Amino acid sequence: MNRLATALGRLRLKSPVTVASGTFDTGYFELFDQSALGAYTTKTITLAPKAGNPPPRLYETEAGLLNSIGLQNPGLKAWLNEDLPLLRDLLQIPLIVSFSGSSEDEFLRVLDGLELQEGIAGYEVNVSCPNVAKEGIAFGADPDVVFSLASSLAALTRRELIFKLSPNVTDIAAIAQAAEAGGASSLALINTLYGSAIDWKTGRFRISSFVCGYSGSGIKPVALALCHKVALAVRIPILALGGIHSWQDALEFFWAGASAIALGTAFYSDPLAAVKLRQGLEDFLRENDLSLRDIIGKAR
Amino acid sequence: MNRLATALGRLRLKSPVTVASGTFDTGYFELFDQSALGAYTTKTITLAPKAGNPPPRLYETEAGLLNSIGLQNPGLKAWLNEDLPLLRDLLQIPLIVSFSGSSEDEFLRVLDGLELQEGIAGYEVNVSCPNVAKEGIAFGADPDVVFSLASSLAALTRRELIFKLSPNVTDIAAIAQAAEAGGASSLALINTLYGSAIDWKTGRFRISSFVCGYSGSGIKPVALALCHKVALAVRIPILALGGIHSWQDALEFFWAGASAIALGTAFYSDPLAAVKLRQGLEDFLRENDLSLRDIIGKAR
Amino acid sequence: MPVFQELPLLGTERINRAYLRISVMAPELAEKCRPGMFFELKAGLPSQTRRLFKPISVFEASEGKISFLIKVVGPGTRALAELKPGEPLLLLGPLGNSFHLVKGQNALLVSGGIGYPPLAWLKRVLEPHNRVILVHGGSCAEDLFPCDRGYTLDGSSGDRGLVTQDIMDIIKTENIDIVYSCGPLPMLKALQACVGDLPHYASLEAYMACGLGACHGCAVPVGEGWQRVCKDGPVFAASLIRWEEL
Amino acid sequence: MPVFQELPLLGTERINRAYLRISVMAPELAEKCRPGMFFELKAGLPSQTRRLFKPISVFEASEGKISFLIKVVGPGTRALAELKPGEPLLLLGPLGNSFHLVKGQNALLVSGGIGYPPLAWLKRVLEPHNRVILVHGGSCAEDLFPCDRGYTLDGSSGDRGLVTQDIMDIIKTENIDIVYSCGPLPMLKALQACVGDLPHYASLEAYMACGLGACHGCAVPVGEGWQRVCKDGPVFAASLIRWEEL
Ligand SMILES: Cc1cc2nc3c(=O)[nH]c(=O)nc-3n(C[C@H](O)[C@H](O)[C@H](O)COP(=O)(O)OP(=O)(O)OC[C@H]3O[C@@H](n4cnc5c(N)ncnc54)[C@H](O)[C@@H]3O)c2cc1C
Ligand SMILES: Cc1cc2nc3c(=O)[nH]c(=O)nc-3n(C[C@H](O)[C@H](O)[C@H](O)COP(=O)(O)OP(=O)(O)OC[C@H]3O[C@@H](n4cnc5c(N)ncnc54)[C@H](O)[C@@H]3O)c2cc1C
Ligand SMILES: Cc1cc2nc3c(=O)[nH]c(=O)nc-3n(C[C@H](O)[C@H](O)[C@H](O)COP(=O)(O)O)c2cc1C
Ligand SMILES: Cc1cc2nc3c(=O)[nH]c(=O)nc-3n(C[C@H](O)[C@H](O)[C@H](O)COP(=O)(O)O)c2cc1C
Ligand code: FES
Ligand code: FES
Repeated sequence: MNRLATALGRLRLKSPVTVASGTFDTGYFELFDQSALGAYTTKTITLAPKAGNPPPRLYETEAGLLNSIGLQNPGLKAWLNEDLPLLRDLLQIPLIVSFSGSSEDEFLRVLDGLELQEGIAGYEVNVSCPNVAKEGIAFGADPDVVFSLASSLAALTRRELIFKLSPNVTDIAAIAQAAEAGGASSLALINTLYGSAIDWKTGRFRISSFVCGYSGSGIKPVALALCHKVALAVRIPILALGGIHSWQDALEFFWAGASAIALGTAFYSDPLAAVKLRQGLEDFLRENDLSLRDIIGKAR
Repeated sequence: MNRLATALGRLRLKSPVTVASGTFDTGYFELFDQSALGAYTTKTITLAPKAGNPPPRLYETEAGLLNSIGLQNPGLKAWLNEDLPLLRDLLQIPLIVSFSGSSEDEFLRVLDGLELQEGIAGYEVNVSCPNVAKEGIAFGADPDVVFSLASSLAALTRRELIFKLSPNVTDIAAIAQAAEAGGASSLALINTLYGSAIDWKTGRFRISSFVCGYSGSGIKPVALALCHKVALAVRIPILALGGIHSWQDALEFFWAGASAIALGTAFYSDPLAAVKLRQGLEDFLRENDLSLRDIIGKAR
Repeated sequence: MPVFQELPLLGTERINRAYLRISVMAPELAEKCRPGMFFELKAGLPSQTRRLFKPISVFEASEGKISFLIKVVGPGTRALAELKPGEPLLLLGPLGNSFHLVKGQNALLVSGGIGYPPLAWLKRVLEPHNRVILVHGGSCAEDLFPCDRGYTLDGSSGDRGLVTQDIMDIIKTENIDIVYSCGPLPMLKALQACVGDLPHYASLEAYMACGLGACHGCAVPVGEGWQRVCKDGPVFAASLIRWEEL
Repeated sequence: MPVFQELPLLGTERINRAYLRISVMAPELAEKCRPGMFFELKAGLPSQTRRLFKPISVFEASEGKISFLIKVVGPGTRALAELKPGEPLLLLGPLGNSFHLVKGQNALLVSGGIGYPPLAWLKRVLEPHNRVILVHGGSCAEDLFPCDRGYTLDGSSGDRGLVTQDIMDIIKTENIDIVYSCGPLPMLKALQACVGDLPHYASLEAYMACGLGACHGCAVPVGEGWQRVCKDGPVFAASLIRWEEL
């Protein structure tokens, strides 16, 4: 019996541990076996290539990480031709492709391109990246826009359709409900919070863009609160992330209503975080004779 | 020359260091002299007494503090009769009264009552407390409501009128502009972020209310980003807070555009945080032959 | 009036496995301590810079020395256990009220877990003028400390069971006039149910931030509204506590 | 192929005031190291549990031992300085590419600040087959290490001034064929301006998170887009770097 088995909508996962878009690549499989993971999520891709933001792009704060990568990616075409074949060869776990766009049309064209390819199990629709002027947050903050986008995308695919939400909104539950109503089959949350850091000696911003994305342990309480809020508001499953490092962290999110979790910043303080988390979770469940589904959403 | 002199609208402050509403009371003056502070801000009061939320009300996370006090306060009448006289006797620094309400009318009635009293230098209008069902956030999230409230309050007072904003909104700059347009003479930000914690063993929420307020060092990057955003959007001064502990932290906020700062959670890890912060700031400015106004808003 | 000080740790001693006893030399502070009072403590280590102080009862204050008996349960108490003699201990206190002292009475002291330290000291203070019985309970032998009657959940030491199970008997046979207690809420609740109309002073626990009455974080249902454990307590007349809300 | 390991610290040695030299015994890893490569390092201390690894160049890898020369500048490097022999050092590596090695040439090595370690090792590797001159600069005597010509900003040791000030001369008089460099960006930029068309390999610095090429956080303007210092570098042909954007 696999106590760790879970599902994200149409996607059955052997492990509830996945990776946060943009934080991970297959290089880590030189350090641990991919079977620790339930799925592999790519960095966000866009229709046209994106150069990304100028350096410096990273800064470590007291309790987390600031980044401003700016969605650097080779664009759909290069990704399909260069990256996808390699991933298809390498992966024995479901492949989830994260993508974004600056208009509904752009999202649809990316999806069209991806639908023609085999070996993709699902999509993570990034309507929440805070780094880019036109993309992402403009979409993620308006329930009507999210509903419309979800409807259009859902009509075109039978693959798992995850909407990834931003925490930087007044009412994340309303956005979540709009995505669900439109046809998203699961939700990922949260993307990074707004964050910034300044060199107190000189007044220089630590990162080239003033406002960047904040991730890591400092955002865990926020991610957990929003996970619980959304869990109360929708019926579709939640892929929770934001500051998760340990199996104890993961348990908090399962209690709060998550069906699976993802690690991002955690890899940078422990490259084996996913393996340890999976093992710790399995041990906990075995010792208490529980399955994951016994605790999902059972916080009180 | 006082390098630390600053102003919040109509209020001249000898020290830019103040205290976060609800976190501090005069008991601390048994530990340090009030002259370290530029002003004293009360816990938020409301028209009617409020019992507050059931225990447990606090939980320490990896990088901050969760609280759900629920605006416990004795109500305007008892506060005027019991607390205000004591504060008037004790304080040699400006007194700022924080208040909230569940309707515009309630805010106005509290202001009316306070306007009749001497010894009050300014108001902090709390439209941002996330703990209470009806109060606070309902107001803080809607620019139109904030504009209307600010206009009504500004018409009734010549005292410093600070609007305290919530970070849990899509566009804090729009709310800030609404407060400014209505007549707020300065802004305080940020109040607590949404946060939560769960006992991973049992699934019990660590605090009686599921979603509570998250403060402390983990929220500093968010507070700084929002301070900078708002500084670019308004002309009125900013009182910055959120995770500030050290004088280096404070400097980051001055560079980002704050005219003064407040300490809250910092007192719970160092009761002398305000004294040390003020001293560190003064030393830094003297060594670099700078005044506070030379750096406010000069981040680049 | 509480004081904030940084003092070198005098000594540290492991007791059983999960407990430690630490002490500082502080004659002026020691003078002000009474049984029931507590300090907000923090280890002066870099890892604790941004962390909260933790409330810890005075276990003994005599001959200028203050000592604490601490159970290691989380990051704050773990850091206290790591502190070596000579390293700085940060203290804010003494805080809170203290137990009402009586004379010529039969006093029953009931403690559970880390509720032991204040009652152990109270016992020594009451003993010259009263007949005192201290019963103490824990989950296993590790949690037991010198007392007149000990209980453990697993029966590994003392009697097996709850510290409250024989209270009715003891009150009757020992002719108890007054009860003092400190321990986890369920224990105190069960105790109050046994105690009936006897005077009963209970020391309550609560998660704390400021320790000074400023933050209202440590509220407990006492009297008509909420009282702060740090400032209005930690000792409350049990009859005023709204037990049903705990 | 990088490896992730936890190894007991072999030794630690303070050098000047702000630097330390640490080493581990790791024969298999040492085999794989080449001058220019680096490791992501972290002290295995509780305070570092949630913190990032920090990129540190290999200072020497020989006889199964790998050593690092580290300047203490912030929390990560401070924790490395606190680590005692026998305590765990976490290593991810070796990472990155290495300097292109030549034979029978006059090589000029220019380092600034913490750019010294990889060039010091490169010097020892090149010397049997080339004529090698290492010039090194820092802000004060503290920052100077054994080299052929040293510069300090305050003149407290070596020549007063910038490490780049005499480069034109040196290139001419010493008949330099190839330049290698590592140091802060302004220094590298000034150097490239002097070097002209000579082959020049520069090792760049960048703030890093993953160290494996996954996060794109360490991007620098090289070639047409951005290259990752951790995976595509840290050594780049200087002619391909878009210096004006740095
Ligand atoms: C007035 C008072 C006197 C006390 N005296 C002593 C004493 O003499 N010796 C002693 O060992 N302990 C005493 N305690 C309890 C002690 O304060 C907690 O064990 C300590 O705060 C735990 O801190 P931590 O950082 O190690 O663990 P945390 O991470 O803060 O908590 C670990 C676990 O303990 C629970 N917990 C934490 N603090 C409290 C609390 N105050 N009440 C109830 N549960 C809590 C948490 O919910 C969590 O499950 C006293 C508490 C109070 C209020
Ligand atoms: C490939 C490579 C090799 C390196 N080799 C060495 C070495 O052999 N010895 C050595 O002492 N240092 C080396 N460094 C630099 C070292 O990585 C940083 O000093 C270290 O990351 C600082 O970490 P911290 O936590 O102590 O300070 P932080 O808090 O991270 O930073 C302190 C200050 O240093 C700046 N800083 C931090 N990291 C970098 C960086 N990577 N590049 C530029 N500025 C930075 C920050 O902006 C800040 O002002 C190397 C860096 C790279 C990229
Ligand atoms: C370096 C970095 C790059 C990221 N890139 C992306 C991205 O391309 N697309 C996306 O949806 N989220 C991106 N994120 C956000 C993460 O997927 C994740 O939502 C966030 O970091 C919170 O999780 P964590 O605290 O576990 O890292 C990125 C985060 C980091 C730190
Ligand atoms: C225990 C506690 C009580 C608080 N009560 C209030 C309050 O009554 N009114 C208010 O406007 N903010 C209240 N706050 C929010 C603080 O004023 C402040 O905005 C927030 O804590 C962020 O600052 P900090 O990280 O420095 O604590 C409270 C915060 C805490 C921790
Ligand atoms: S702990 Fe702050 S009021 Fe008691
Ligand atoms: S540090 Fe992550 S790509 Fe280089």
